[in-house]
Amino acid sequence: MIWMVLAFPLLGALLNGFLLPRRSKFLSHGVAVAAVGSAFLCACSVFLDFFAARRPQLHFGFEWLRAGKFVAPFELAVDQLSGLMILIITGIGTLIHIYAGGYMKEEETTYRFFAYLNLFIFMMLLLVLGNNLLVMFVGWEGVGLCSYLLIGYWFQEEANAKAGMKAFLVNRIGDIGFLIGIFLTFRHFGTVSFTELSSWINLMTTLPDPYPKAIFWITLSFFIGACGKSAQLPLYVWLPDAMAGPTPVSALIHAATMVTAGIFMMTRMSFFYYAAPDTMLIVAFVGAFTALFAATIALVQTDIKKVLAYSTVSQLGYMVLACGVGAFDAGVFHLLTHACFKALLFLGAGSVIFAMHHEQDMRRMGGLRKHLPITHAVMLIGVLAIIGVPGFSGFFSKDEILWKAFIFPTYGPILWGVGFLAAGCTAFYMVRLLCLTFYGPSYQDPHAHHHHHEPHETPWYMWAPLVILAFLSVAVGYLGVPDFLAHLVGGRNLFASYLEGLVYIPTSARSAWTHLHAEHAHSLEWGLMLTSVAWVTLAAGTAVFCYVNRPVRGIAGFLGAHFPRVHQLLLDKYRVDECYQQKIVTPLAEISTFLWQLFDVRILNGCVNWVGYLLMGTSGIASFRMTGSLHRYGFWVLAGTVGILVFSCF
Amino acid sequence: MIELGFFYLFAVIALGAALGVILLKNPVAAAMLLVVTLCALAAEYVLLGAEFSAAIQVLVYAGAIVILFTFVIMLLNLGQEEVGQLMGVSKWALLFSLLTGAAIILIQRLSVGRLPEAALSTLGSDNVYEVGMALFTRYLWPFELASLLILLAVIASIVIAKKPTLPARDA
Amino acid sequence: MLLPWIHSHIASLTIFTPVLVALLVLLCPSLAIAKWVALLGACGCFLESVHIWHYFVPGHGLQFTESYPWMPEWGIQYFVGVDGISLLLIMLSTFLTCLLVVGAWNFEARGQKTFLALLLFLESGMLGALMAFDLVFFYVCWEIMLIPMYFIIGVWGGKNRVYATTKFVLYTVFGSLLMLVAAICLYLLHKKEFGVYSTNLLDLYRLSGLPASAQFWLFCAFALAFAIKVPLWPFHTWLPHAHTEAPTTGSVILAGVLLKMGTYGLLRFAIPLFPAVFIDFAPLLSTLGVIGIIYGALVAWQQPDAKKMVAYSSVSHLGFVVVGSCAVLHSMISPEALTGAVYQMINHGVSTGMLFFLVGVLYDRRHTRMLEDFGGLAQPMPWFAVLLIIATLGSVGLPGTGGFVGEFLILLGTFQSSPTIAILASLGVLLGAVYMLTLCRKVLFGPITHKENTSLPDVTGREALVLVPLALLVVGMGVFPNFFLDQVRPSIDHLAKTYSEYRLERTELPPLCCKRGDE
Amino acid sequence: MSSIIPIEHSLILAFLLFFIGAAGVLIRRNLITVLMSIELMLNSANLLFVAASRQVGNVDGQVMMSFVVVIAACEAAIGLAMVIAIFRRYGNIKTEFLRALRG
Repeated sequence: MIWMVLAFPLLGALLNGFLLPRRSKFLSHGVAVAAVGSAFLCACSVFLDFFAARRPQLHFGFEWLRAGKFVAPFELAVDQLSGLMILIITGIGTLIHIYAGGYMKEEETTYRFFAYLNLFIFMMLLLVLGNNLLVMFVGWEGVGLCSYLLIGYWFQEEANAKAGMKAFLVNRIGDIGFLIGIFLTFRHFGTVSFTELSSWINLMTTLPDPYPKAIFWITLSFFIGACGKSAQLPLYVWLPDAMAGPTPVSALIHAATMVTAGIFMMTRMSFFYYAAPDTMLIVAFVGAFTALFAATIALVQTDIKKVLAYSTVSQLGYMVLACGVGAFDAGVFHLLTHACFKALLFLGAGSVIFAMHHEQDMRRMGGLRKHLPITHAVMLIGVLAIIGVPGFSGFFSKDEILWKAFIFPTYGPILWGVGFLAAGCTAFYMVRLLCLTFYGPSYQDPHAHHHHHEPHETPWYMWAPLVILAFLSVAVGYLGVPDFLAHLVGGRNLFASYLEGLVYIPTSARSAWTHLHAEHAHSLEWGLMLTSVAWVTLAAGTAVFCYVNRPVRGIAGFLGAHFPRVHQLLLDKYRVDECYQQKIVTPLAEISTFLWQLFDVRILNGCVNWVGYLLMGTSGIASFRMTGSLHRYGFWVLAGTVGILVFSCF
Repeated sequence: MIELGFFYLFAVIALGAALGVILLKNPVAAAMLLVVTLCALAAEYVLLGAEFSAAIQVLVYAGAIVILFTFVIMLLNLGQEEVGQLMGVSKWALLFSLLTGAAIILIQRLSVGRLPEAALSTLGSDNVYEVGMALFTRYLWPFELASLLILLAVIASIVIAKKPTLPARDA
Repeated sequence: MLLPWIHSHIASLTIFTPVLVALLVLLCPSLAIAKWVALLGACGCFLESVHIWHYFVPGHGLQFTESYPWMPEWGIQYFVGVDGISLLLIMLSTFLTCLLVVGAWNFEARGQKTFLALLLFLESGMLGALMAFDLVFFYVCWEIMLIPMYFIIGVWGGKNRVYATTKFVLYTVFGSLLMLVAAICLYLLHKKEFGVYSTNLLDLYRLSGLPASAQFWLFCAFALAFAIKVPLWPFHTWLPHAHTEAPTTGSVILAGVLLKMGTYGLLRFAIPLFPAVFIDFAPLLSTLGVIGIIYGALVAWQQPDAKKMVAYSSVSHLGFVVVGSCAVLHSMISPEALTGAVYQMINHGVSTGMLFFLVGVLYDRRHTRMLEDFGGLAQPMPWFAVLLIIATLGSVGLPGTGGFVGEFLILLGTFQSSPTIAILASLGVLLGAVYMLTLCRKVLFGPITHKENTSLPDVTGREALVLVPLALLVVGMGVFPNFFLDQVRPSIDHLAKTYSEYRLERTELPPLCCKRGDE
Repeated sequence: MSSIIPIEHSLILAFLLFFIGAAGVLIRRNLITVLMSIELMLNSANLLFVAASRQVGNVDGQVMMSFVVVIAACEAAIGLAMVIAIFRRYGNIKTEFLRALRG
């Protein structure tokens, strides 16, 4: 059954890519949805099997690669983590596939789109299911490839192609980190299989020095990989540009699934991370600051998808923060809730863009509530979920992370503070987005009116997935109600207990952990929760105050008038891209040109040619007798012959 | 002794005609004198008891090769002044006499006890028969190869001499 | 009756089939027949190599050996055989030649017959060099390879072809003459140690009493010859010229097989013959390899000419192979890195060969290779785009393509011996993606800027016949690397572990009926 | 009539002929005459063969002579073909125009 989960999307991709080109659009859409849908059903069955057995299941395919001592079987593992992930991937994937059929209706080459999308699902499943680092790496780079292809789906525009390339290259930087991590792992442990590695770590914790330096470097390298894929500082720059792709892609790849691969990978290797407290601190700080950093940029962006993109970066920062403070269960829980509500928000934004005929600038929207009632409703749910209004899923997951950060023994309150600020920013920009888009008067471009119709609600197969996602955005939160709340009704944190067996905590660390929990009273947890609810309400209220029924100029008016330089800096996204361009790309290009035109052509090639010229020069001197006259040549031949004859006689 | 006398006679004819070949300005005349040289040599072969060689000398050389030369001379239709120039003869004449002297010295030295004694009457009377036997038994393979060589030469000369038909390749 | 004879002479048959077919091709009365003869010959040769592959028994040392005295008074033999290090390269050569004959099917130039004959002649040379286990026979084949290549570039090349081909031949000959001197030296040293003359490589491996200084100079001479052929930085300057001027077929065979002769020679001769000096030189060689990786990638990035870009990428990719061959770890070469190096050779042949083919496809249509003349080709030529992307991915080493397996193993093994080199080399993985994706973007994506490009025909059936097998191979080598590696792994491990006292034994011919894997 | 004509005589005659031929090759500018001079040199070789055959008492020399005739015929055919080709290309057949070998 597990193989069917993988086979269906691959089959769909192959069918769409090679057999069905230029057949009917309906057919390619149908094939794609059927492929992912069947994969979802299979995944459900796999998950139920696993759930019944409650034991990780290994599926050995074939020995993929063996060289020297290095062995990498093609082996899949279904456990708590990957079982959950395949459900998320295929489930949300199916919904987005259905939606995409409507969104891409006007495209010529939908088969290409669906082939990529199905391939992506396949690669993502490979990533989460692989039982060793190498199979995971195949999926890891495979999803990067699909992301590259999908960002550049509208390749006729130079900018899209460039954005795709940027995504691929920045990811590759991270991938090199991942690779080095694999090398280090193999060097120190001689294996890359997760099952073997975790048993190694089990052994190591009984040694006198349980945290060797090597583990620090291993975890750091893998974290670089996670930074690339999960868009953390300083490698986040590709994700906002990746919004050049079609919106369903942004929803599936750049919000719900692929970008969370970094979090998934760190959770998969949590046994390593628990053994490397130094790395954990780095991870936590990078996550926290990414959350805040991206959130501040999102405050002023005007492109609806850019806001959501930075929001994604910010939310990923939360997840990384969770990993960094050792709350892998909270991180994965946020991954789950985020997958639901961010997919919902992106698809909602997609519906808006679709209705507005590919207008993405929020300054030209407004008042869409009347035209898009369903979209408005689901977007509202999505926004409430992401900003953490009590009762919605984001509330449970984000507060769990903040709480775990607060009680983190080293710099916990600082981490909490940064995350807390970011939560306020999140509330502000998400409400701003909602206000600018759905409320107030319409600011549509008057020139666009004569050939555009009024915005209208999307067809059913586009809003139906939204409704399902909206339901999930509320519902999944109740899977992970924190213990102290769950105790009120006599339950416990279902999600944490589900993941318990997986997130292996070395004995020494575990004792410290339980100690921590005991130290803090529930009152503190209640206090923090109420503080953040109040803070979020304040920020959201400010946004409503600023943007509902205010003229568009008010945006710039509010921030820009008082802090013009800060506003400009935020609008320019802290000029990070320009800085990279100026400090890294341009010098490299100059070096390249120098090496080619001067060093290679002039110096190296020059040396070689110089030897040639030298030889030609000397041979010119030596060849003064080479007159080309046959008579002279003949004479000398003859004279020589006679000379030898005469000489030999005497 | 009469053979020796004939030998000298034909030797003189051959050398004289050869000098004519290289010195005459008119190529047709040179070709005719070449025929004379070749025939004189054929006579020498007879005197040396090699009738078969004499025959092919006349047939192939005088009959075929020189005709070929004559054809080409006529085909190209060269004027006398164009073909007759020498290279500056005086220098070469000096060299030539020197070389001849050297050669004669050489032969003198060689002939003192180095040459094998003449084998007396080991050769039968039927020269053509013996050469034929040698050609078709011991020298069969070289003989066949020689015929192949001629074939190749014929093809090659046709290829070389025919007018170029392919256009030059554009770079 | 015939089959056992073929079986026992398969190595010689494989070597000499192409040259005989080449003669036949020249004698064909018409071009149409000649093409079919060439194709059949190339395919026949490929089938012969498949026979070798099929009956090759992993781990049995040198197989399919044949030896006849050649110049017995000097101890020179005709001695050929196949082992795991050459097996994959042999397969690659015969396979690529088949495709090349198809690729040159409509090569509309003067003397296509001669061209095909030279191609087959070249194949013979390559196979001879790969199977030779006699130093003199190897040297002869090594030089024979130059002759057809000289004409292929010099006669059918681009504008600057004479310069390029002269440079190529002179540069390579310079190196190989040094190798000849070293070979003669080795030959005399063998006489000194064992009292008999021999150029048999298996005998030469047994040489143990070489004085250190002699080893030093001999290694230098061999290594220089191979380094020029590879080409290792800084001896690469002939390569861009030769590649850009050569016709498509020439570029493919040059990149596909000829360059591998350098690295193959390193593995076959330089390392096992002079292990003591090799240890001293390994850091230098791998440093040069790393410089080549980064340098080649950087220089490729800014090239305006697609073919030059691919040519410089070869410098970069072969740097990986050298780095992998020089990953000395304690008293052995890292077997992972060495496996990777061997695999990467094949892989580079396939993916770079495919890239050169694709550039040739563009050149056939537009008679230009400048990147600025293209753009947006994915629209008129979708299948071309698919193939180019597959080749690109193979070249940048995306997992699931052979390139990944090769580069990964090389880096993995090198990391165990010297992490610095491996980390620097992995920068090449990144830079490789930079220039290859730039190539893709400039050719395939963006708006169509030239009107001629709007109606370019897509890949034709004949081109697809060449490119699709290559594409399948690029993917297949990444998905099922063990299929290829199982055959050769024991040989590579043997070399890696015992290179300091390398011995190779001839083994009995496996019986014809017995399928492999039965042992 | 076995040893009536001493071999030295034939030798001297052959040498003289050879040098006349060689001198012809050297002093003439006309390619056809040069070719004819080469024929003279070949003939001197033939004479030596025949004389030697006589001297050692078997017919090998004469067989060789007939091979030389074959080669001479081939040489003349190809040489003359080249003369024609050269004439076509340069418009004359003077040897001093053929200087492609100049270093």
